[in-house]
Amino acid sequence: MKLYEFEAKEILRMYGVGVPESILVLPGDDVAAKIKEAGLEPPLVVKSQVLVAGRGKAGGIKLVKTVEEAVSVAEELWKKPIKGILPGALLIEKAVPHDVELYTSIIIDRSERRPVILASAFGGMDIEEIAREKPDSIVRLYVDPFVGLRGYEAREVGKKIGLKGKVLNSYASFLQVMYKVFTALEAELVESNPLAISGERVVPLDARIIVDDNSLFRHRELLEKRKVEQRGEFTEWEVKGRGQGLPFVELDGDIGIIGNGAGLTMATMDLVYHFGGRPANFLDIGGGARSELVKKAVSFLLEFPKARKVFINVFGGITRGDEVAKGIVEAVRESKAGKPLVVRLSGTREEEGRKILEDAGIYAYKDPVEAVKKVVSL
Amino acid sequence: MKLYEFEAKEILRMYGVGVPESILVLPGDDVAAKIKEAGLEPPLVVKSQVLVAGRGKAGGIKLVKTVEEAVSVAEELWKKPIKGILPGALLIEKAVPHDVELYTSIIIDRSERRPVILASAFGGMDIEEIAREKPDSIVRLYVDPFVGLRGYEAREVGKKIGLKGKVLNSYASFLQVMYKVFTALEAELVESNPLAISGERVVPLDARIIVDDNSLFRHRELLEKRKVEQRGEFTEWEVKGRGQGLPFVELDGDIGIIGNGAGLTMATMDLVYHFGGRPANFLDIGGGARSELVKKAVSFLLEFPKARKVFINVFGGITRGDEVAKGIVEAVRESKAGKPLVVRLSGTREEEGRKILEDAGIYAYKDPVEAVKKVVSL
Amino acid sequence: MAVLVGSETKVLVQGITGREGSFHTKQMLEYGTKIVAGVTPGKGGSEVHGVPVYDSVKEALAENPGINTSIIFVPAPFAPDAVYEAIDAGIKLVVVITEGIPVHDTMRFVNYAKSKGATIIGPNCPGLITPGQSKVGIMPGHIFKPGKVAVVSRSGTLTYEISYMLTREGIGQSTVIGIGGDPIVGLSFTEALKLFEKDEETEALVLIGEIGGDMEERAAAMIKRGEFTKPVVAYIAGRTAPPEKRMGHAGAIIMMGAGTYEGKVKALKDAGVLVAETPFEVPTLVKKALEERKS
Amino acid sequence: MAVLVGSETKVLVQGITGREGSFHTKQMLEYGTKIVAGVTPGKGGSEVHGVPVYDSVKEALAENPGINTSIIFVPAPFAPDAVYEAIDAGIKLVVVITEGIPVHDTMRFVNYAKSKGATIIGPNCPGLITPGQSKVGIMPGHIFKPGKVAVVSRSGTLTYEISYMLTREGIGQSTVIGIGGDPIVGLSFTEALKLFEKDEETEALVLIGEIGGDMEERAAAMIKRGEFTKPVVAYIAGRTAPPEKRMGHAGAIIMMGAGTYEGKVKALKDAGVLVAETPFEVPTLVKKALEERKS
Repeated sequence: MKLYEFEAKEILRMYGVGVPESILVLPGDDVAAKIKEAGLEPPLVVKSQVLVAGRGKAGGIKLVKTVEEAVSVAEELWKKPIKGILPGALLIEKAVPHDVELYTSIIIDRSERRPVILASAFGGMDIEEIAREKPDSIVRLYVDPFVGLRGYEAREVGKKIGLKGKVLNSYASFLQVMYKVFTALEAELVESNPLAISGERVVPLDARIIVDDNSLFRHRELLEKRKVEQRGEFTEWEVKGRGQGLPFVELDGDIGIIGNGAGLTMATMDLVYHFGGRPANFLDIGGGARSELVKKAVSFLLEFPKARKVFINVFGGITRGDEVAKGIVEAVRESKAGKPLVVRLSGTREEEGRKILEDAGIYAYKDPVEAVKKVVSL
Repeated sequence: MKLYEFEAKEILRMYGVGVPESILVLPGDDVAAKIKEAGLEPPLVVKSQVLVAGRGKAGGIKLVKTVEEAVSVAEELWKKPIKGILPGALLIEKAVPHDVELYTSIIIDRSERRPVILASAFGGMDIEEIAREKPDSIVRLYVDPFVGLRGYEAREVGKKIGLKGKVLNSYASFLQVMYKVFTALEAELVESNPLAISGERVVPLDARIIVDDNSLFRHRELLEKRKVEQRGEFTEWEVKGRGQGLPFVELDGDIGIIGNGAGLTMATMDLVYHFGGRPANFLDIGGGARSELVKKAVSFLLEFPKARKVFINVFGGITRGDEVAKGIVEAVRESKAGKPLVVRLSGTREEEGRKILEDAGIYAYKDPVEAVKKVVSL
Repeated sequence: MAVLVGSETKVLVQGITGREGSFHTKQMLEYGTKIVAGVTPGKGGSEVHGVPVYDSVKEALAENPGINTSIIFVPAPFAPDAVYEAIDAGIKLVVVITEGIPVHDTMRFVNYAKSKGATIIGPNCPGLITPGQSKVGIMPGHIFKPGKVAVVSRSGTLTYEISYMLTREGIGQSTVIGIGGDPIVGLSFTEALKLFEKDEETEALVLIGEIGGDMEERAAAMIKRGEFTKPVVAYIAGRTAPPEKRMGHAGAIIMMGAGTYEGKVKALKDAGVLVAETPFEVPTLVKKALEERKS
Repeated sequence: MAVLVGSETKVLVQGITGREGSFHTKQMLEYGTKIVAGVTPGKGGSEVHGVPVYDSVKEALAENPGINTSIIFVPAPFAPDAVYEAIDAGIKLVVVITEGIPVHDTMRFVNYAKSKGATIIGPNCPGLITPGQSKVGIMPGHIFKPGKVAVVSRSGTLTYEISYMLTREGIGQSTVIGIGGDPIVGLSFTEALKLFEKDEETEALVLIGEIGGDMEERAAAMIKRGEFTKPVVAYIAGRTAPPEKRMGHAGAIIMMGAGTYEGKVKALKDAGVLVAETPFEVPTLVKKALEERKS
């Protein structure tokens, strides 16, 4: 779950970080009144709250010198899609005078199986850009997950990106808070970029947090407290899919794709491309799907307008062929879409599944290549 | 810092434990109205909120069958001192029907340097009593502080005290919450005794938490949220002393005692006893005391009415003789009590201190035995 | 004896009374796997398909001291505790089938396992099989056959797909390991390669990767350094997946510029690995590799 | 060379620029202790009494590789981090003077130190001294003299008191260790006894205990088992302290029925230890014990 900038900053504030003073503007709010009520003095920064990266370059962040300007910029940003997506809210905050912008993030390093801190004296750019343009500036520190980030280690990172004296201590404290948030929220990413040096303090001008979806059952408050409807990351149909618990990703083609297992589903997409087709989506029913889930997924694609035809590729392990077949048959029976459907079925309870499908007049391929060629040709 | 039962239960509730429904009654509250407002149905238990152990036996816990009875018992308990101390509040909670009472606590084992869980199927008694009467019933489990309490370990403890099936799982979950509280609050003790088995659930009928005073700087909320003034643990003069930051313990004799270091101060008390005197208190100025602290401590004892005379025994290490001497001289200069004062001074900056004292007309002994004999004889 | 599992493997099933645990216990027993005990807290004393059930791993081990492997079907919120229970009881191979375990939990138990000398396979994996000897996982047993080609894969169903093709082409497998699709797994490609390098029965290896992470790149580097000397055929899924979109529950998300399809394929090719364009080329390339090795 | 510290000891002072750190650096230097470096984050580059100050332990060690001991004067909220910094840099003896460290912190760093093979003295302790060679602590140096009697104590000022009496009676000390008054300390009585058992210069030992905990009882059991064979004289403070009242900041609180004065004295006497009724009997008993040993 990606958190909005304003949510991430609220969390940092809870942990004692001095984030810039700000107000959150929701659709329909009177911007001028809210600014005055909060006593926010220009210059201000008006920021589009979307969950896609590269917001600054796409014109989603504007510096304004007066309240009037803030109002007109807000009107403009409400209407301005960032990478195709409109903002869920606007954050208006006091501009922080500063000269230096740092980069700092904490992620999990998959190979080392430990949290790693990435820091650079060159903030404001993406980490990819920094890695390209100033690769030597990136300081890495691996953290022992049973021990946590030590104060002296945080100071070491700060020192290596060139900080000294009181700013160094301020940076080290901030980094320790970032680490606390990282573990408390079970985050995949905690990032501040740019992180400004303002006088003797460090101030996060931006903040990003991605919480591990698998851990959300322990962090219900994040969903419950959400003031803004989930958008700015997903398309209309992706939001619909997620609402039904389907990990559905929309793509540009016309062949609806269902697979079991992310690897097989991706390989199916690759194969469709290989034979000249274009997938309309990615939809992985995972391991051990029961007929209800299969039915839900098939019905969803039968409704999904971009998918002119639907391809189902299942190789059963923990997933059983009979459950898959039952789900398909029920979905088709209840649908009025009349879209062409190609099924390929192998593995656990393959024969039972094949029988169920054939009884309902649906042919099930054994060979995926044949099946893919068929669906592309339709 | 000892927490009141109601505070401990509030914390357990925050962590998801089903504690008995209850209301807190403060001085001046209308008990009947509060019970009705909360919709609490008798039978109820009215419990004196004091911070001393052995409250049940001292008559501080009463079962009542009607609201009227609750009102009259409350009136009685307000006036009933428990081990010399009046309650800070009353807790009135729904009686929980149960047959079995367990004992469970978590403390730090000093020798093993790890948290240890103590559990017994025989609750309701003190752990000392259990240790005396049912020593074999006590189950001990040491916890690795870097790893925490595992679920399977919690189940193992429950199984060893004879629990099975759903009660076992309920007990294991409760024990894991206790451990979470233990670490989150940096507690010295988390205890539930009795912990009742009610149907398939375990319900803490009582709960005690002692938070490490040294960690309170990280747990200010405990002090800030406290609804009840600190009493029920300390005498009037102990509260005064603590208010001034002095670790003052009141005793029964007439010789006021100040020492530096708990060991030396206790040894001084022991020596006073040995030579036939009786200490009026324990007051340790600790290591590295500066003159302001010494002055505060001496002034405090000069005012403390039980102390007919005052004995100061300092052997300087990190504490410096000159600082001690300055503090004594200033305290005596400003005091009108005119109590006899005996000082013994050795160690770091002994000569400088001795000189300051002698300039003010105060003799400083070198030999503590001589000094003790002197103060006892006065 | 191939790697990690074989005829000596004696298995404990944690979460044996659940739907998946019970179903796959039956499947594994039918395959010939030696399943000697199961654990479900609170259900001790019962039986599942003739396998005795205990309340705790300690009790299961006390009665069945030969247990050397555990397979875990416990739901995600409780799975980490089951892993710790297995490791603390001294079991040295723990196969975690469970999907949806929080990554911070996995990070901790994988590090803990390493400190105790235990190997974790998974989580979110199909398990592993040494065909004809022991299946400790949820893969359909009939699609494998004993042989000399190792398969190591991040994807469950793709493993089946490709192994089945190998089998149909007459190419048997030494050991097939589904290492799991989560961002952090207990056994990485490089660690698996180390095991197969030492295994005399393995003559070639099929590596099935995905976009995201840098496990394939690390395996490529290891091969390039000459630390894995047998022929390798690779297939990488996700060539056509858009960047920064997460594909299902998988670890397949391309972040921070690392882990692209192109990057992985380049690294593997540079190390001399034969890279298949589609899964269906794999058997052909394996045959080619084995022939080259012989000549 | 007595135990733990001696003429080879090279000391780093963490928190050297603070009031206590600076004062006791001077005192230790005057005693002859080899203090080679100090650390205060943010104050690197300065000097305290001629000792160079660094920003981090790592930097101090890079410039002064001979450092083998650290003494910590850092305030309680930051002291644990200073301990970890010292241990992680490879220092094997860390003396923690700081008072008021939360006990959960101490529990963790003491366990961590053990796992890394480092010894912690303290916290909340006066440090340790091998008279005439090295003083790593805050005790007044002039009250000690070199000799053959070890002193190990939970109480700072009582240590001074009793050592000074020994000195005045002509009984010198091998090494004097104030192990600290907190509920959890890095070096326990039994661990200290193990060190002194092996030390050839030590002929007898004075143990200064307090009510609370069971460290004295454990030392008694060890002596009874014959694992410490030299004569022991003990004094236990707190005979007249009321139970369940906490005496100052000390670990002296009698809880759960363990750690009473009577229990400790009985255990020690049962083990053949001479127990002094007041601190002032200690020198007499030590003389007696040494004479008995000779005969």
